[in-house]
Amino acid sequence: MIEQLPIINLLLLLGTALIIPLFKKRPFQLSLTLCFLVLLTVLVSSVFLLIHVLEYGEFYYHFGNHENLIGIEFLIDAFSAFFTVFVAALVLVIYLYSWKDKTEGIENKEFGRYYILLFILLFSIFGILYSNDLFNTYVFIEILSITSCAIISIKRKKETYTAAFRYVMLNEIASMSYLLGVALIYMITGHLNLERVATSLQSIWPLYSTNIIIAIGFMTIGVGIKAAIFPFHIWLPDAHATAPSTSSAILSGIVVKIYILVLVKLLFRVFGMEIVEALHIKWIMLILGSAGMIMGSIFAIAQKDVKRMLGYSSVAQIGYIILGIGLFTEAGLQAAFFHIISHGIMKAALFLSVGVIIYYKHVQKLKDFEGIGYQMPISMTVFSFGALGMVGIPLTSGFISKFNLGIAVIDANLIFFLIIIILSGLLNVVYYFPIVISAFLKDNKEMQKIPHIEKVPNIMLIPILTLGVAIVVLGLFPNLIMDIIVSVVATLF
Amino acid sequence: MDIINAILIIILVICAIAVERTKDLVSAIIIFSAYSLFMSVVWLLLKSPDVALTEAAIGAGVTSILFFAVISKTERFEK
Amino acid sequence: MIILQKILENINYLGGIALFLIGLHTVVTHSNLIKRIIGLNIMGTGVFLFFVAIGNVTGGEPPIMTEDNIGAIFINPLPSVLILTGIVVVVSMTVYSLSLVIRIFETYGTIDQKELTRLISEQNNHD
Amino acid sequence: MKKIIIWILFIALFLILSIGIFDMPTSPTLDAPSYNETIHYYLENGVNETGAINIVTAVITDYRGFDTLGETIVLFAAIVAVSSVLRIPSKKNEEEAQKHE
Amino acid sequence: MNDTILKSITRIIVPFIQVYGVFIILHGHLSPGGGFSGGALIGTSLILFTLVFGVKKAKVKFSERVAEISGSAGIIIYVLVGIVGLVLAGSFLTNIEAGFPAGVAGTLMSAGMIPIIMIGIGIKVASTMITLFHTLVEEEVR
Repeated sequence: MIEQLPIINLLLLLGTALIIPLFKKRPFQLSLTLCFLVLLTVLVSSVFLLIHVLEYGEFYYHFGNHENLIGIEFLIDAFSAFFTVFVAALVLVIYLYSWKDKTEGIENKEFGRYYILLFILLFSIFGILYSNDLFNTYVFIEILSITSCAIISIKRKKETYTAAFRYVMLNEIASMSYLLGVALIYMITGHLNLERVATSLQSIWPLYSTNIIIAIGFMTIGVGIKAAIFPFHIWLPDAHATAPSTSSAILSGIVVKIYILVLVKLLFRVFGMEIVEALHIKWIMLILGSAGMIMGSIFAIAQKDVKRMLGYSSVAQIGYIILGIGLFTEAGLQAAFFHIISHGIMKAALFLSVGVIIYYKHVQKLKDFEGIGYQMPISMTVFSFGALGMVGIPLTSGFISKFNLGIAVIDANLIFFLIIIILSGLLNVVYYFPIVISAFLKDNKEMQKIPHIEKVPNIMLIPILTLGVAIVVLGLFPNLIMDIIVSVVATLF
Repeated sequence: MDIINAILIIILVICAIAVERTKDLVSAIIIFSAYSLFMSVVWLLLKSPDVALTEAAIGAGVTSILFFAVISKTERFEK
Repeated sequence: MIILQKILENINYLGGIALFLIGLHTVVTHSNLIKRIIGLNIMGTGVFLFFVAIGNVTGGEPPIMTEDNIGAIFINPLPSVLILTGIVVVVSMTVYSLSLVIRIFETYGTIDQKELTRLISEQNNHD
Repeated sequence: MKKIIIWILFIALFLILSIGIFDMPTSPTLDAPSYNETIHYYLENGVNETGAINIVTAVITDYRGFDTLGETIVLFAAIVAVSSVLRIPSKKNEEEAQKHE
Repeated sequence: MNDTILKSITRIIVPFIQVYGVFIILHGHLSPGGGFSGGALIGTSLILFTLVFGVKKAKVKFSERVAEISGSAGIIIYVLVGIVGLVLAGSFLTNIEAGFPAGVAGTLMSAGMIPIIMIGIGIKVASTMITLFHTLVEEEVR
């Protein structure tokens, strides 16, 4: 029975997406409850899977009882099980927020479609994480890219269309180059299964090295565009800034991370350390990561719009993750994975609290944030926690990930990058602190007269508070997930 | 056989460049539709009739109709 | 002469790469949005041509096992399978981007990227 | 100027890729690396295992059936995405719907 | 368009295209073709009908509700067939092992679940093509 859980998860998500259209004439509340129950079930079963995998080790799922030579295979190990739990939990929280969130341009009638897209998106993410097949991953990546574009353009505003269009174009270029890479790999190995490709790449690496280099180039550039690694980040700020807040949280917290995980899978499971070292991918990633950290922060300082600023901040934080992966040590990978989790939570908290503010105040410019802490204390507090976490103040989860990253860098004898981490942290201070300070500490008498207008429904506040608490809890007790991450990383080496 | 294949590939490349050069979008799409048909012939030569059939139905048929539908709603000429 | 023969041997791969690059060039340099979408389609077919060419075998037959061709050489069916999936995926992406083009034309009155950028920056300055 | 640079870039890319291609096992024969045991398995056992004499169909729907399911879902997602962009519930319909409620 | 010749020819030709599409779908496991190409052919025939007779009349023949239901039905058929395999043979999308009748290879009624899945794909592709075309064409400027 437990072997069937992954496919049952996928079918539950898919089935919900197919059923939602039938609820058109029925009471809306019913379908919302159904969606909630499905998400909860999926979360519980992924947790169950994670426990099972940690206890008894990885297992494979073969479609149609065909072995991996001829058929498609799922690999459920600590890596995929852990990240599915993370994705399911974060989506559940964001979903709760969007329950009452009839905000920001998503029209009432669109909500059915929004949830269909959300569930297909989750379906594809689960598929990408479980899948152990290059072409199957491509199919899921395509589903993910079309749905992630659609949850941007569902907001009927002028700017969304151009942002979504640019995102579609880059997505499709990226998918095509990934597919060309798969073609080149298939040409010389004759396999699509990750493990079989890896073993045969090891043996033919000296024979067809040019070919393999070109294939790796195409595949990593394809995934890199989607993951918004530094020079390819041009789509990200527009897309994140114009999307509805819930979509921004999903895009920034989850979708981008999934592509990074695909990159990790490719680098560690397919190409293997020998090829990676021969091609100096380590240095490319380290340089791109640190460039992203610095440039993303510098761009963020110049922004006037708060969501656009958060988008550029994402670019910088992705730089941290890439830097951690680029070290190719266990410590670096642990730090990177921890940062994936903590950045996901923090960015979701930031975008959702900004969403509340935008909903009630209809302001999106940074200068309008003065004194908002008096009017909307709860959401602004959560925002501050997120911001402090981004900067890396102790007691937040952001501190732990930066601390771990610093230690990993020192372990790898690359002190230069420690300087960049600190510099980037300082740059983060430059653009996050003024908002917090002007929101709370502005001694403005007019502001104190205005009673706080925060009449947010509880169902929206609970998710925000949960995320805020999660930031602090992870900052205080990082071992809650660090222990699991250690065993996750162990599966990759 | 190789020669036919080579000629077809050259025609395909010429078609692709012509699509890129044409300013009139309607003629660009007509050329693109012809390109799809040539492509399906190439795939027939490469012994993949399934793919050729699908490309002829979807690439040459449906896609170009959808393009025409959109062009009729927007602008016809590229600047 | 050897080079010519090599080119002739690899003509499908070269054509696939060339079409991929022509498509990429169209997407990157053109400012007309519909032209860009056509470029994407050309890119896609380039990759598909490359993929199908991998499966070809000289003197092979399509992998349909009737009684007439017992013992014949068959081509590799797997690339055809993958491409069948790929074609449909590209069509759906195309349609989605075309729908965005319609909306962009409605809101801005143009489908030229340069003018769009100008209009958007004007708007931002206006705010 | 910019155009020329881009053209040179693309031609250089093409040359690099073609050099790569000449290194590849390109000859379309039976000993190409991609024509391996997987394909032999499909060709030998496909008809017996699935009952379909068209091996491409057998692979599409049986051996790699999950890919095809994913691809139908792409179509489904495309419909939802396109109608979320284009289909605006016009005010008339909305009023009528409210009347019904 | 108000051309009588065009209309009558379309009336004659559309059923033939559709029959051909159905033929291609049903013979997917015997000859080249299958769900994708056959579905696209049926979709194209409906598009032709729409082009000649206009969206309104086409919507009467193939309404939104029908499109929605048939679109979902395509996937649901597929998933249900998969679940049969899941229950009976312990793995998603199992064919003969799950007890689908294998039949005699080379005849129409053979190959277990493959024709059923092909029908599902055909329905899905056809309804998608026509829905997308209708949405692109009918949408009105605000």
